[in-house]
Amino acid sequence: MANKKYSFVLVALISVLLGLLAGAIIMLVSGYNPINGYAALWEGAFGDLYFTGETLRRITPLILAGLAVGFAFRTGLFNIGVEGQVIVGWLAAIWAGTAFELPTLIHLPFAILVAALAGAFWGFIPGLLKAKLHVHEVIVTIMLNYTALYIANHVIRTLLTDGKDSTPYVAESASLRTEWLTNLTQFSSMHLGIIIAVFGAFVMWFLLERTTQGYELRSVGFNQHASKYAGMKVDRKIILSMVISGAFAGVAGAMEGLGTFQHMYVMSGFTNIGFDGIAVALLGGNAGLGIVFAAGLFGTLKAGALNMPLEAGVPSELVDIVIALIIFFVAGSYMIRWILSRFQKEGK
Amino acid sequence: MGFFDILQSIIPAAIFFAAPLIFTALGGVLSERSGVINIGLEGLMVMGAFVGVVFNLTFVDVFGPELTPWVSIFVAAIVSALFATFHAVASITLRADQVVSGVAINFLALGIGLFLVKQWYGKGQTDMVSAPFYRESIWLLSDIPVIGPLLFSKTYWTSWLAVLAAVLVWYMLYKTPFGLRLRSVGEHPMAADTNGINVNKMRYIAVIMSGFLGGLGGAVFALTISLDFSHATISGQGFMALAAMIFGKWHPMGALGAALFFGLAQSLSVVSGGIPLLKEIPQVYLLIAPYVLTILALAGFIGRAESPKALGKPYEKGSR
Amino acid sequence: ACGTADDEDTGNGGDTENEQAEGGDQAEEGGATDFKVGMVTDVGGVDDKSFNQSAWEGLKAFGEEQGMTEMEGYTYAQSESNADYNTNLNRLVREEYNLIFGIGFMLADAITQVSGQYPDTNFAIVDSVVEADNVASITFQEHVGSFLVGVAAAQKTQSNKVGFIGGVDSELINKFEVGFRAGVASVNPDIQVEVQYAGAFDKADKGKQIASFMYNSGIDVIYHAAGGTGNGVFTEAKDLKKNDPDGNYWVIGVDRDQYEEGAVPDTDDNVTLTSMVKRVDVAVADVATRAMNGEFPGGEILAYGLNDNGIAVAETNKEALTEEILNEVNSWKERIAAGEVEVPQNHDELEAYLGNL
Amino acid sequence: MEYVIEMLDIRKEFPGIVANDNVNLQVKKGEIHALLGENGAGKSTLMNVLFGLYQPEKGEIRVRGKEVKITDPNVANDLGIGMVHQHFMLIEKFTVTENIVLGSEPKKMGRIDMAKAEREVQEISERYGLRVDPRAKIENISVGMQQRVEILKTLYRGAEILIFDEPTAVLTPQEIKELMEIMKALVSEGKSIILITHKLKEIMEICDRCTVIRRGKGIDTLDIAKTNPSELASLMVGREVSFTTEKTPAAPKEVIFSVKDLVVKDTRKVDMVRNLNLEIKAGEIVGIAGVDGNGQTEFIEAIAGLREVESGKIYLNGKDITDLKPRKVTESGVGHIPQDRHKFGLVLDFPIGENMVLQTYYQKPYAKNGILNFKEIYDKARKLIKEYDVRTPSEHTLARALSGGNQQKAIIGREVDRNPDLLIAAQPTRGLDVGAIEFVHQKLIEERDSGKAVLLLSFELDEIMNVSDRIAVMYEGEIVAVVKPEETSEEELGLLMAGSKRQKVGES
Ligand SMILES: Nc1ncnc2c1ncn2[C@@H]1O[C@H](COP(=O)(O)OP(=O)(O)OP(=O)(O)O)[C@@H](O)[C@H]1O
Ligand SMILES: Nc1ncnc2c1ncn2[C@@H]1O[C@H](COP(=O)(O)OP(=O)(O)OP(=O)(O)O)[C@@H](O)[C@H]1O
Ligand SMILES: [Mg+2]
Ligand SMILES: [Mg+2]
Repeated sequence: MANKKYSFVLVALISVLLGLLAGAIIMLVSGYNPINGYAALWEGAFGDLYFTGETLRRITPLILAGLAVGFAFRTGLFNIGVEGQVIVGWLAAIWAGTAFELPTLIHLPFAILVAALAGAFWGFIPGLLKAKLHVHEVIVTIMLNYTALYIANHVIRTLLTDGKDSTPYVAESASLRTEWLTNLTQFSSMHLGIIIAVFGAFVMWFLLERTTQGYELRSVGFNQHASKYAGMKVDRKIILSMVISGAFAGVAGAMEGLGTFQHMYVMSGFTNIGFDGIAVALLGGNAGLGIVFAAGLFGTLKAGALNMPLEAGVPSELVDIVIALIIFFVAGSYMIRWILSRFQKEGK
Repeated sequence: MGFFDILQSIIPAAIFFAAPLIFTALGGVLSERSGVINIGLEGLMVMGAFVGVVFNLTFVDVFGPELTPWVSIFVAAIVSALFATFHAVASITLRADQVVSGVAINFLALGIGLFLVKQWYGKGQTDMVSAPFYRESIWLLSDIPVIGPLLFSKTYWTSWLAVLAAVLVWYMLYKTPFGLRLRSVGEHPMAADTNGINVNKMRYIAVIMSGFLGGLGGAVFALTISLDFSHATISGQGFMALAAMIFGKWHPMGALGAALFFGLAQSLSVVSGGIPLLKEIPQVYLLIAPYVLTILALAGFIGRAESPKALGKPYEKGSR
Repeated sequence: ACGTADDEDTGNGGDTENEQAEGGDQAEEGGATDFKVGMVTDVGGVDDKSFNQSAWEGLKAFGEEQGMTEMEGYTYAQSESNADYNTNLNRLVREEYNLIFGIGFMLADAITQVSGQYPDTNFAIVDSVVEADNVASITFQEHVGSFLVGVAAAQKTQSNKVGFIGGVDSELINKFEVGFRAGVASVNPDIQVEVQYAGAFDKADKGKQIASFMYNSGIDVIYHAAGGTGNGVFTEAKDLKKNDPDGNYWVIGVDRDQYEEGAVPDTDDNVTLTSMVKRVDVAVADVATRAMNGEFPGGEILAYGLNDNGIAVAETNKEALTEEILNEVNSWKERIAAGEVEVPQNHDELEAYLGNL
Repeated sequence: MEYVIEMLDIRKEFPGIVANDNVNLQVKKGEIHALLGENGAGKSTLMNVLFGLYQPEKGEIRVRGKEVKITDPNVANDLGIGMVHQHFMLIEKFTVTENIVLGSEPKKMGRIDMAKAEREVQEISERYGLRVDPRAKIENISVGMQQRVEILKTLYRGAEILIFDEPTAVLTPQEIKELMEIMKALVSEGKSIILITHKLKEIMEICDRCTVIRRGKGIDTLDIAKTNPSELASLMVGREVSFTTEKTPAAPKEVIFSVKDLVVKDTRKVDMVRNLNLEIKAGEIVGIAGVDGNGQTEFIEAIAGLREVESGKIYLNGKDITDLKPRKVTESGVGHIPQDRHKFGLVLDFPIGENMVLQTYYQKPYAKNGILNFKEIYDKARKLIKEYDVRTPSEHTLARALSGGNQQKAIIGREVDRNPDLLIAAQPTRGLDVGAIEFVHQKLIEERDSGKAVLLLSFELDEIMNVSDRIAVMYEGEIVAVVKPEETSEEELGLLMAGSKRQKVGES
């Protein structure tokens, strides 16, 4: 067991290194200095407390979106709709955060809960259609992404504001920002959400691995017939899975609404949090802890990438290429495993 | 506006909208019928659009305005086919999770495309091509009453190429030995293997062909609709193509129909926006209409779609 | 962007040294060598052919004029998502840029925050208003420009039907729509204006569909304020024009002079009637110069318009934009300048305006 | 004597297990050579090596005296080796013809010449007496029919050496008889056959020689003429095996389970169970005999709550359990060893330990307040694994990795251990070796003796006759007769199963 985990970490590390190496080669070939490039990347991600804070803030919703995708995956469902669920979660969080005046201890959890519920509802629709009418969740969730985007924009302009492009800020009592974190990280927009996200990963692990519900969800994911034979309500589990997945996504939206941005605005396109969540979930092996690490890697690269054009003149698209290559290497880790096993054999 | 005028607004617009989706969805059908999930369709389209535009801009003087767009989409398709080998190697040879590999394809295509555009043009998007496709009337067919003007006058040859491609893919999948083998590999690879079919080879071919078609889709989009390449050129069409493929139950004709359905829904919503009666309806309803319509259609009468049985499972000889 | 920019810099480096010194004398705080100016793009990036690009051109022109080096004296930080604004602004603050532009209304909130945190740094926001002493708000009278192209459209249309295609239905784009409609109605209240929003700035296919529908229903001039979605509008117009060289298929471009986009290849035709040009470059260079000279307009709302060349109606397509149309446009321009006409900025004002016609 | 096949010193390892440990197998031309061994002994593995699906770590293969490297099934096909796999290699959505010609399709101008293909299939099928409908889809034909398709596949490719991996496990007695005839015909044409089966009777009947392997090692090769079933069985298991199930006469008590006028439809809305009536008393085993497809599956699924009841009633302990949800049925005291163990019986991707609580995971002590207690679960699993002799590297091993026999033992352990009042055992010994069969039968009888009602469904008349206390013959959805095993014969049962009695009723 321990050996297995150790080798997984090793494989992941080698993949990342190979990806970075490939990136370095591309930089060299295109006439950039890879050392400067990566130095700038590191600087941009963890250069000082401010950037560290920003990076952590960026990782936060990625973790939750990854959990959302991963959770559905574990139940045999492909939720491409996390993007839309993030949007409705964000919207709901803003509504809850602006429309009420409550003490922090109630307001903040309430706003997050509302976001989770909104995301859950957005997951419920494809879940229901899948369970009852066998409609493929991939199409429904793709369609619901667009629907969420347009409805959110509409709601912002008509219900939350009077024709404005952005909503008021959420009440202090519903904000995830805290003065000490802001000060500690030199005014970064880091907020308490990272704790929620990591806790979310724990929740996912616990739910799936330690509870009877999780047992049922996993069972349904693997074999619906046997699950039915064992007396599980397969339909309900499918819906439940999408609902929980959507709730994670909704909370990811709350992170943006109550933490990073503190408000919402008319969006001209997707946040991409949901789509990045797919990569994060799969990189993390659809498991809580793995997703936390994958989101960490992903967020770090994305954050650092912004600094590359500025300090090393390297186009930030290069980082997209590096990320893609790392994903390939992790995904194709079969090859790395194979090579490793060769080494181990020879070592014996 | 008379009824016929409305049709005239809806149908041709639906068709040109659908054409790129048709090509790409057909690519998806081939890949997934062979058992390889392809959510990298978006990336394949990006690659196609990028190559199509860049080639067009670079070689317009060589090939002239008539030929250039054709050569461009062909080259784009070839390059995307090569690009798809990434997905093939990862998901077939290296037995990577096929969804992960597809996601990587999406990132990679956009990364490469934008990176090179910056390198070559010094800016984030290309110029507009000067040799795009133009609408043309198809001889004879455009003279047929009613359907002539709707379908065959002022239409893109590429749209009809898309329809032709659907027929060809259908023929290939369902009438030829190659198609039978390709489908067998997606249903029960071990059975295919015991019948002497090289499972991985078939899958490679299928994924590469899906790259070809996806690239064609992207290039046709770029050369009939956007005319340039930037980060925003392909924004979700690949996922719509994926949806069309599933909507069409992994069948070439189904994919064709689904893509046309999307085009129709979209152009209906556009036309509805121009109908005085509907003016009072908030924009948002028209914006979401195509998507909601799709969901309703699926729930209402399309029903269950069965994916190829071995979809998503790498083939390992003798695994149980 | 980087490759070419570097080349230019080294080319210019030598002979601009003097100018730099001269500029330095005028600067209040330290020499010009100390003055650093940067900008943060919105998600469009510096090469969006639109205001990000325009802003960068303005900044570059300013920097080159002052003999600065890119990435040292002047620079930009590109944002890939809305979550990047804050980080990028901070990045520039930390590198001790004296003046930082936020390009686009989407950066308003980030500027609000960061300007509060760093009262010693000067900021400028384009296309929005941020109330703070160290922030200059750069706005444009898009409604006025749109009004004028509306006049041109009204003059040009033969079918008495024109169209407007917006990107995302939002305050800013509404300003374009409203101005345009007011302009059209001012010339002839009987002209129908068909308005559609695509819901996105990156859906060329939908733009093309809308344009196809509009032209098909007899509309002959379309004004777009839809970014990449507008690409589809040009494509459709050129396509129709190619098939029917005598037909009327006009597009009015936005932000920059989109004359090039309108050229129908292999013919002499061009479907771009005119463009509503928004000189972000002029505004950026202006504010940068003023800041360098110690006259930073902190706390002010600068509304660039016709007078300061902040807004213009492109006249590149001489053939289409005839003398007659141009005269009409100019006469309205004068009336606006003279305060005879108050161009509406939002739907409520439009209602009132149309009621008074 | 010339050997057509020689496998020498073959070694094949899987992670954690040596499936073939230097095994030898020599097959003569024109013989039927049996390969015998317990579940998991490595028979299928050895044959998959011969067919090119697995590459051996070590060893040599000679075909007709020439050393060959069989790198993939194509090579095997070219060498004239054909294999009918234990788990059918058929594509359900394809037609019979498509499955047969796949890979070597007749062509006409680039397209498949389907007419010619169908003709050819028809021809071979007539020549060997393997009746099939060339145009039927696999998913719509019976298992016996599917097996014929498998055989046709090899013949279509001109195979001279045929491997049959447990072909009879899924066939009805009638079908088995037919298959034997077919095999004899094939051998008389000069073809050679390797036959894997757990049924010693079959080996004695048609095989010439037999190779026995035990736990991956080759034990011996014997002439069938010079041996007997018990020698074979003890060679294979490594101890004495008794063939007739030891049991005391039943002592039935009150009626525990009864079915009244049950009607059940299948998915196509055809009546499969028609007015079925049956009673089972505490302390007796009732065997359901019948030809596959006479509503047995639907009947059992209806009891288990997996299929809707059209009309009629099902009672357990006097309580109406008609149309209860599966969970409620289970909780009312029904244990169910499902016919299709991969589809219903196990979650193959769960560890065997978690599979052991598939019905009880939510109950104490395995869970409390919705939280699982893995210590209890795995303690239980270990206990059952030991008690039921499930051979697995550990309780954490995925169920998928276990051999079929061991999977079956795990299911039986799980279901019996719940101590149900009614135990439904649907084909509980399908594919199991004689040792395992003996074990399963013993368990069923123990259940009976502890006062439980047992419903046994089997297509094996031997099993029905040996284990049941009463036999209910099912034909076209009805129980057409209930007989006692000691008062009937296989012949009579055969007649009843064929519906001849019903015809008599109809005539009179
Ligand atoms: N692909 C595989 N991966 C891992 N282990 C395997 C694999 N195939 C077989 N085994 C293991 O190898 C051993 C031999 O299996 P095999 O299928 O050859 O047995 P068998 O003799 O055919 O048994 P049965 O009578 O049940 O069919 C078993 O322990 C089995 O679990
Ligand atoms: N899910 C199933 N559906 C129908 N028939 C099955 C199923 N599982 C097994 N069988 C049949 O039962 C017989 C015995 O299969 P068994 O499960 O012992 O084989 P296995 O899983 O390959 O294990 P091994 O060969 O390792 O013992 C086979 O002939 C097979 O066709
Ligand atoms: Mg076997
Ligand atoms: Mg077995």
